[in-house]
Amino acid sequence: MSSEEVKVEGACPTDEVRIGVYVCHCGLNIAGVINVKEVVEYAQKLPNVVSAKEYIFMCSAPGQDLIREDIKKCKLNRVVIAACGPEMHEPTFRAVLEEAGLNPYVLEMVSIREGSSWVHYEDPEAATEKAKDMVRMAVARARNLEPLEKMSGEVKQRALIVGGGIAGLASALDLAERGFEVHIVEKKPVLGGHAARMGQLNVEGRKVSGKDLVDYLVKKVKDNPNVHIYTNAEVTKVDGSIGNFTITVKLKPRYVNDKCTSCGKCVEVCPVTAPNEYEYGIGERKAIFLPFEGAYPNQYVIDPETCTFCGKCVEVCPEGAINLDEKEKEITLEVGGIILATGHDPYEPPVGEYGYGLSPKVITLHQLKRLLSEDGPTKGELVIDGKRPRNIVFISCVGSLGTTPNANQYCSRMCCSASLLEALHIKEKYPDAQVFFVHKDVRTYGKDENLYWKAIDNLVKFVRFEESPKVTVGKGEVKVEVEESTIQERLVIPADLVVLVTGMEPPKEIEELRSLFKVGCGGDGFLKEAHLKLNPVESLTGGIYLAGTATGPKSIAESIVAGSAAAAKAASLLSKDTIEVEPIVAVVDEDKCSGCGICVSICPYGAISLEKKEDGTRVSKVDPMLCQGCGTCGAACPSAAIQQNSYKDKQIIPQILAVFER
Amino acid sequence: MKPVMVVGGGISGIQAALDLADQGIKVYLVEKTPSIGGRMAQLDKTFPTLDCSSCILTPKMVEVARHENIEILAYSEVLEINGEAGNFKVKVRKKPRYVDVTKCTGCGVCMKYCPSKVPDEFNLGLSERKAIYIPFPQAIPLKATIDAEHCLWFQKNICRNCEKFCPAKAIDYEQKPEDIELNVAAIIFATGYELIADHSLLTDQYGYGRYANVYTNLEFERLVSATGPTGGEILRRSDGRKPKNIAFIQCVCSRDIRMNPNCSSICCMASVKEGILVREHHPDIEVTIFYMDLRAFGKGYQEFYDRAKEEFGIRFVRSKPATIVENPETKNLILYYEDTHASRYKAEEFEMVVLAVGVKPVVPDSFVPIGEDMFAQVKDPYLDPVASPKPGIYVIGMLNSPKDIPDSVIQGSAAAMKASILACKS
Amino acid sequence: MSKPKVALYWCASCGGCEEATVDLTERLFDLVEAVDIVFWPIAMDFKREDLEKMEDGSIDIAIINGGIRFEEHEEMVKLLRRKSKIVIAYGSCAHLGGIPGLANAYPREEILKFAYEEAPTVINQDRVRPMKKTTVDGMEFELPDFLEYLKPLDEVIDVDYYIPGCPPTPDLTWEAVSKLLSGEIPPKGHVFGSDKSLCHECPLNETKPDEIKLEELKRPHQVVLDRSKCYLTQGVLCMGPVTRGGCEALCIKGGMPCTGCFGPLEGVYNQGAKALSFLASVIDIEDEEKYREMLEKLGFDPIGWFFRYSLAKGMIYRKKGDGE
Amino acid sequence: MLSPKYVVLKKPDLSNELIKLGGDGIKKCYQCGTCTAICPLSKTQTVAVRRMIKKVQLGLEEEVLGDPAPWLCYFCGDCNETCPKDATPGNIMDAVRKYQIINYSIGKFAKIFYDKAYALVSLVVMTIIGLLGMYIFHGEMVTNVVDIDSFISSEILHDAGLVLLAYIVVVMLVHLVNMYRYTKRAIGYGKSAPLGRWISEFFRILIKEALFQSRLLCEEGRSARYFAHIGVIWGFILLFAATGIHFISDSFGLGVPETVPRLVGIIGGIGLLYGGIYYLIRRFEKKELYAKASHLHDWWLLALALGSGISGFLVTIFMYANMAMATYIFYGIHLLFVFYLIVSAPFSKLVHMIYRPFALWFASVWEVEEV
Amino acid sequence: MSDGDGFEPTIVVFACHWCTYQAINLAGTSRMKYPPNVRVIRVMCSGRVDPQFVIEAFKNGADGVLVAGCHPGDCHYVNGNMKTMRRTVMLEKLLQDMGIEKERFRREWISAAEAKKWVEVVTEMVEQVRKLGPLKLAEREVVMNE
Repeated sequence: MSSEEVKVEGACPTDEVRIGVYVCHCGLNIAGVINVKEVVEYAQKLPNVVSAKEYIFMCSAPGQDLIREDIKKCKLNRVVIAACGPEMHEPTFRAVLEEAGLNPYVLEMVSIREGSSWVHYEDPEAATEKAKDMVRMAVARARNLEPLEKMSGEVKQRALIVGGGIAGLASALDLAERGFEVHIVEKKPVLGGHAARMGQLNVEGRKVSGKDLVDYLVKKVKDNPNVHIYTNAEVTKVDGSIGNFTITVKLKPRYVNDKCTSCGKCVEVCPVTAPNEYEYGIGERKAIFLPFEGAYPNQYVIDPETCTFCGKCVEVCPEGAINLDEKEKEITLEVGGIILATGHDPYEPPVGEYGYGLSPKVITLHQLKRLLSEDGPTKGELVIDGKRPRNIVFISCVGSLGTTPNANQYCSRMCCSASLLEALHIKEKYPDAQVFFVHKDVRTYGKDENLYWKAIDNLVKFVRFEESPKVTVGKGEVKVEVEESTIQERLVIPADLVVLVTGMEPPKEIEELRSLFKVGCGGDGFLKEAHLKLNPVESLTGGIYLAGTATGPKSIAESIVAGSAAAAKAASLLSKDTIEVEPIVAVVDEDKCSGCGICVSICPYGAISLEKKEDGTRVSKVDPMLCQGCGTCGAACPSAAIQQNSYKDKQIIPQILAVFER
Repeated sequence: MKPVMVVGGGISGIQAALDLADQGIKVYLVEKTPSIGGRMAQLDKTFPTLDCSSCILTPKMVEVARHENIEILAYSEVLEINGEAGNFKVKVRKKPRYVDVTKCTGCGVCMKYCPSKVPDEFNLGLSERKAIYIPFPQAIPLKATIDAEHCLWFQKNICRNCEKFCPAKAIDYEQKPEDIELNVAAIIFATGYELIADHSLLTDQYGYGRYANVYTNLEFERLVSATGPTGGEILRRSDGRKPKNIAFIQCVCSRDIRMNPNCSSICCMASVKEGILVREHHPDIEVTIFYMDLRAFGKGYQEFYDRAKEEFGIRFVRSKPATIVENPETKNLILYYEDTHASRYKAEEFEMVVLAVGVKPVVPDSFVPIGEDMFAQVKDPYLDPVASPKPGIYVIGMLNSPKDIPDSVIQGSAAAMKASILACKS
Repeated sequence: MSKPKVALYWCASCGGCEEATVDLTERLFDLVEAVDIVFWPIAMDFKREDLEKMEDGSIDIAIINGGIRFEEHEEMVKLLRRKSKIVIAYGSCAHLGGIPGLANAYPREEILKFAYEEAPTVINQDRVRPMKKTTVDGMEFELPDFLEYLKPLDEVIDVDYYIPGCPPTPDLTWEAVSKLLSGEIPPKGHVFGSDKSLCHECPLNETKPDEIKLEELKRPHQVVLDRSKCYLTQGVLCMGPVTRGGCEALCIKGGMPCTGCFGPLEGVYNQGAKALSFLASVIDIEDEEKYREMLEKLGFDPIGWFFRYSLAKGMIYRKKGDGE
Repeated sequence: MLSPKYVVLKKPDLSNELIKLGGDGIKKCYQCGTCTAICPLSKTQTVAVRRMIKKVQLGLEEEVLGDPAPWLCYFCGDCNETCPKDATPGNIMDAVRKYQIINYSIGKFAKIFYDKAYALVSLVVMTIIGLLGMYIFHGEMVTNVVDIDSFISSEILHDAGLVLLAYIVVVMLVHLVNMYRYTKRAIGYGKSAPLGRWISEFFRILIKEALFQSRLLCEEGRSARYFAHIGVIWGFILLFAATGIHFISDSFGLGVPETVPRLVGIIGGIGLLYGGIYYLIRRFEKKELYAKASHLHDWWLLALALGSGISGFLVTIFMYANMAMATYIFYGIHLLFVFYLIVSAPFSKLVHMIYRPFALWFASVWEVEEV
Repeated sequence: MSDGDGFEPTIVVFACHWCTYQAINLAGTSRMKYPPNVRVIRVMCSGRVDPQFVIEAFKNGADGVLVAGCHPGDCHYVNGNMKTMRRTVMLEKLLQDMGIEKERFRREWISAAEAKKWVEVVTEMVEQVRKLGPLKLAEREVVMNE
């Protein structure tokens, strides 16, 4: 759509305003508290209301037919629906209006469910009065609503995948195979995320490890021409909106180019070490290092935070592959849709919680997985403090269910299955080891129940607790004290190894992600999907989809499925070449605009510009494609010349007045 | 691009159909019963947000009905599938409704005049429907269907009331089943689940079917639902009175080596939700939930479980009651259980008991290979969890493993993605 | 036909509007030629009785300036309304309440207390107050009551046209009167002057950068204004954007930022609130503490800054006494 | 009820031992509590089956040894039927009973009765001792007329009886002390019941449970098994009474007529035989759960009881039939069987006769059941 | 619910769609309870709330006005809430100068997840305003030029 003005011609026939009011029962949700009949009768008496009706489920087909017929029969030109909130069914009812030949934007939804019946169920009269007021306010606003023409914008046939973990790879692969160009931006120097470090994932049948899955996906993604991979890269700026995002990506320097033959000489000379985050803190790595064997890209990288740029590695590198003054580069991408597969961080218990950090005998589940996997620091041998532990105690729900002051409230879903899996691996490898599982509920849901049965069968000792256990770290031995709630005995378990079954937390950089991509977070801190059931992989912001553990704890299999689901949503977007944009953008009344430039300077999207008229004076102009419809300019415009469609002064002021016309 | 067929009109199938159609791919949505909506249509509220189930489902159903790329084949069954991935030839039988769908407006007049009463499957037999019926008010397609087994005309060729009173003259007793052949690139099976309510354990150990006030969780859901037989009022089957207390027993026919070793994933949260619904509308009714491991694993589930305990005062007892004995006069039910947190044997009387019965998938006869644990086999549980071993055939929702609504919706979208790749190649 | 009869009157006014009429200079003569001034108490000795004697509607145009402060003003303007066909509210005070309207921010009792007792220059131990009725050696004196609030003209009588400005510029006055005299009757309630804000006609408008971002706000006396650049962009509050044009930017040309005397544009409900809104929007400070400190330092006086002329219109009037 | 004592895990692989004793359900139980709830005996007093299995799973040896639950159980098998994991709780209870018997016995000597080889060796040793004893002390075998007394004089018998009695009392005391110590630590820790309660419970259990097995009666359809068990119990009591009367009347010369102890003996014998044969048939039928799998220690008790009973009858028959030689031989066999019975009593299944009432006693005193 | 004279204050709330309005919905879905005295007007961004609206609300009898938006850095439109911050700080001073008690006008940052905070703010504000009593406007015929 070219950038000429959004002219609202053929405004709704300015003759008589005819409003239809429809109040929904929503089963008992509304009708259980609010006297719907009273509200309907009240609405009938409001000026310009020609038809007021009620139905048990307005959103259902019969409910929608009710509206369609009324629009035709009573020639309605405004519709007010008092039911659930707009984010639930505004699209649904707009479609109903459109089908009945009425402009979809003369619809006003008022949420008497979330706004009144659900929150004032103890005072039905007040709830009914409030519902009446809300309907009156909605009618006052509806009276001044104007029809708006749908605007469509061009969709760039490219997708951006933020995060190269298992979910990001799954999304990228699906979209690429579907034929769309995909750009993966991974913060770390290698792909695979946490899944690549998860060791063996199953107990019986063909052995599968996290790394096998990542290798399979990476191999397919690497060979697919549609996919472009940027590792060691971060998104720094996001502009534009659905269908037309402009992304600025910073490619952080690797300081090692592809001449590197991984001979490892540089590692020997490198004087600086840091805890190895790819082994979750077990053992250390140098400033220059290969993240892990068989990673992609299989290239050494220098970690700028720990490197002192002493240059020893440069001298010793036979291939001259190290260049310490490699600068960071910046590229921009024009994409239609974005999939956030930004993953999670494992919960890191603070020092002292259950003795963590006070003794090498207290490790987290992730560290255990590293110890048990063949490509781990101890090549799969469970060695703690040089010895093989005989008594291993798992403590579950660390960091979840509020078991400790520092813990989150939510359940991290997959730690029960993951830890029982590791218990079975230990039993398989060391039959004489005694494994205790100190737990609240064992939440091995669905088919994972057989993990629980197999664990019992392998004589894993389950200790159920209500109050959290206490871990005391003595001089050389660790004791776990807990009250077993099903035998009402206080047990002291001498432990050679305590494994804290840690859950998942939102990644540290969740704050930056939020402001960068304008996506919200739920109560648990993870990214919030538009609706848990209606659209579990879409965010509230158009064109941005959420895959994997970004929206909450998931197992690896579930992350891959969520990756495909997010890809499906992105594919729906990219398979269209234009996308309809909400027309609630700002419009300028040129007779009033004095060209004072106030609006130009406060628009965060630079959507307003001053245009020089022939007579030399200046007038503001809005580019509908850039305008995101926030309305800030409308509030600031000193001569009320610029107004936001459907949030104009003449649409809000009547709402304020309606509050008091009791 | 060849069309794709989705078998099963539940929430998972609907989501797959929508995501395919949004990509411009034609979809045939085959549904066995007269209306799409599946099991979710029978639910009142959904956990953990307590949204009313039809507020989520019906708009998607309407979207499916209105989508130009989706053709709904309701009241139809798949007879035969041959061909291979990218080029399947599927024979579908459109079962006769004995109602001309082009004329029927779904006004429901025929239902008023039809004399023959039949237990209503939608309300799990708690109430009755007529021989000519519309499954539920928000059905899509909103068309009547004549159930030949109970129609007096077909059984004893008398009555024909519906024909007399139908304003749209849509009744057509001579309608024949119509077989059509469809050429599709991929087939997604989303045939959903049913409760393992027919196992002898229910009747012997818990007296379901013998004692009036013992319900399954789906029956209770219909009871609590505003569109249910009692309009949301909780009334005992024995004397129609409001119970003073209700007990929920978890893991009935789940995690049980004798018939279903899996955990059904949804019954813990379903019971917590139903408990909250009871406590919310009838604070005078005491609710007790007997559980072994309360599986509140999903997003927002634990907070929902905490609220059930703290805010709604639901009592949770870690125990699996061994048996139920009915007090003949009062029809109350005495539960014999061990409170494992006190290692104490107890017998407690409840006025109503709800069994959280385990689920088993509805298997589309031989089209999909079934694993030994009743659920459909998948090609690769990690890399291709929605594909069945047969190329081009996908299995989603409850058919491939027990899961809740969000996961079913996500699997629907995932299968749509995989099928769209196949469809684009063909 | 006979010359149109014109009446002029002034209420709570500073006399500036009379000055403005006089400022017509030579054109004053043409005016006098053209009209028959039948009532102009300040200029000629007209008494209230003269007005009462006229029949209703006999006056063609009544030009009233000043806000309604006393009961007497109320009576007179009602009388004038009865007597004349067209009433013009002349000048900010009649149009918006003007500077005297600022009194509405304080309750009546507080104003009188300050005026007659607390003012530093007043010595009034026994707290003598002007009385509505007093008898001095047998004679009764009456004083018009000091109204609770000062009201703009259109809140007392029905006003046909407004000539804004404090005072209205002579050209605007002339243009308005000549238009009316020539029979070009604009729609009722028309406010003379331009339909766009001052910025539209302000010579310094082009000098504005694309992005107006005020690092810091300053009071006019704290900065030497560069006369060639838009004053707002120099960090000083200029009411230009929110004030009706038509005054040929006299103040701006005189090196003083606009104070908003021409009143709000059409479609703006509250000039002061709108001024606050646009100024706050262009200040480029995102740290709340720093922002509050700056305002504190400036002695931020919102009523004085934004509501200099339109407080009577923009004020929230609460029942006095138990109100605050 | 939070017991302040700390239960330190010393024996984690306790489960394997009990699995060897027949409790392989331990590898299945996920603690749902159905067994405790379905157990008919729980109605009167909670039979905490589940808790005991958990203690076994956790390797809390002392807790398991102190748990009276196995002795409250009658192995009726209801729990096996309703267990959702098919973990056969009944068999686990049986395994724990055996384990307790072993561990209460001095130096765990009782384990010889759970190992075929040892059992055989012990049998041979006892036979040798028995025969030797008889060989040394026997008088001459009058063949024409049956003279038991001369064959083995009653004095010697009485002396041997006294020695065995002392043996029984001493050994049982040690075992009971072990039992008390474990049970006190497990369920009586920090509890003290008033003496009155001890006494009242003692008599209630002695009469109601020990002698009349009221709990076994509680389930209809099991009366046959009830009468059999009563038969065996009263059989032993009467036989013991018979020898007792005989001994007292001899040593104190009360001159109780010979027929009284004989009559009492015969009635006891009949009871013993009735019960013994009933259980024998059940063991072969393998229908009732407790009889499904019969181990060595089950056969051992049954064989000895029946052996002594039948041999006793044969002796009386042959005696009346005046067949001296047969009488003597069977009298020898009878003495041998009785000797085995008594010697192995504290270590074999028979000891449940003592352990069960004491367990009931401790349980009802310490685990106050709030109704 | 009210004390003494049964005065029920009316609080006009301007809520931004992306944060506060979602919190209001979340309070609904979580069945939280709060006094029914609030009347919510939804705008796309708190930056759309024109100080004129606040003044008009008071001029028409609102006993309290609450402007609620996203936390700094959360705004769906980059910095809409920063403009709200600057406007409301000035507005607070203006309203005080006009004799409106401090508690009658509040600005709060409430994110989409802070349903609890929304309930607390509303409950506290209704309580405070109830103590202050009704706004009691003078009987003046207020003419507004459209």
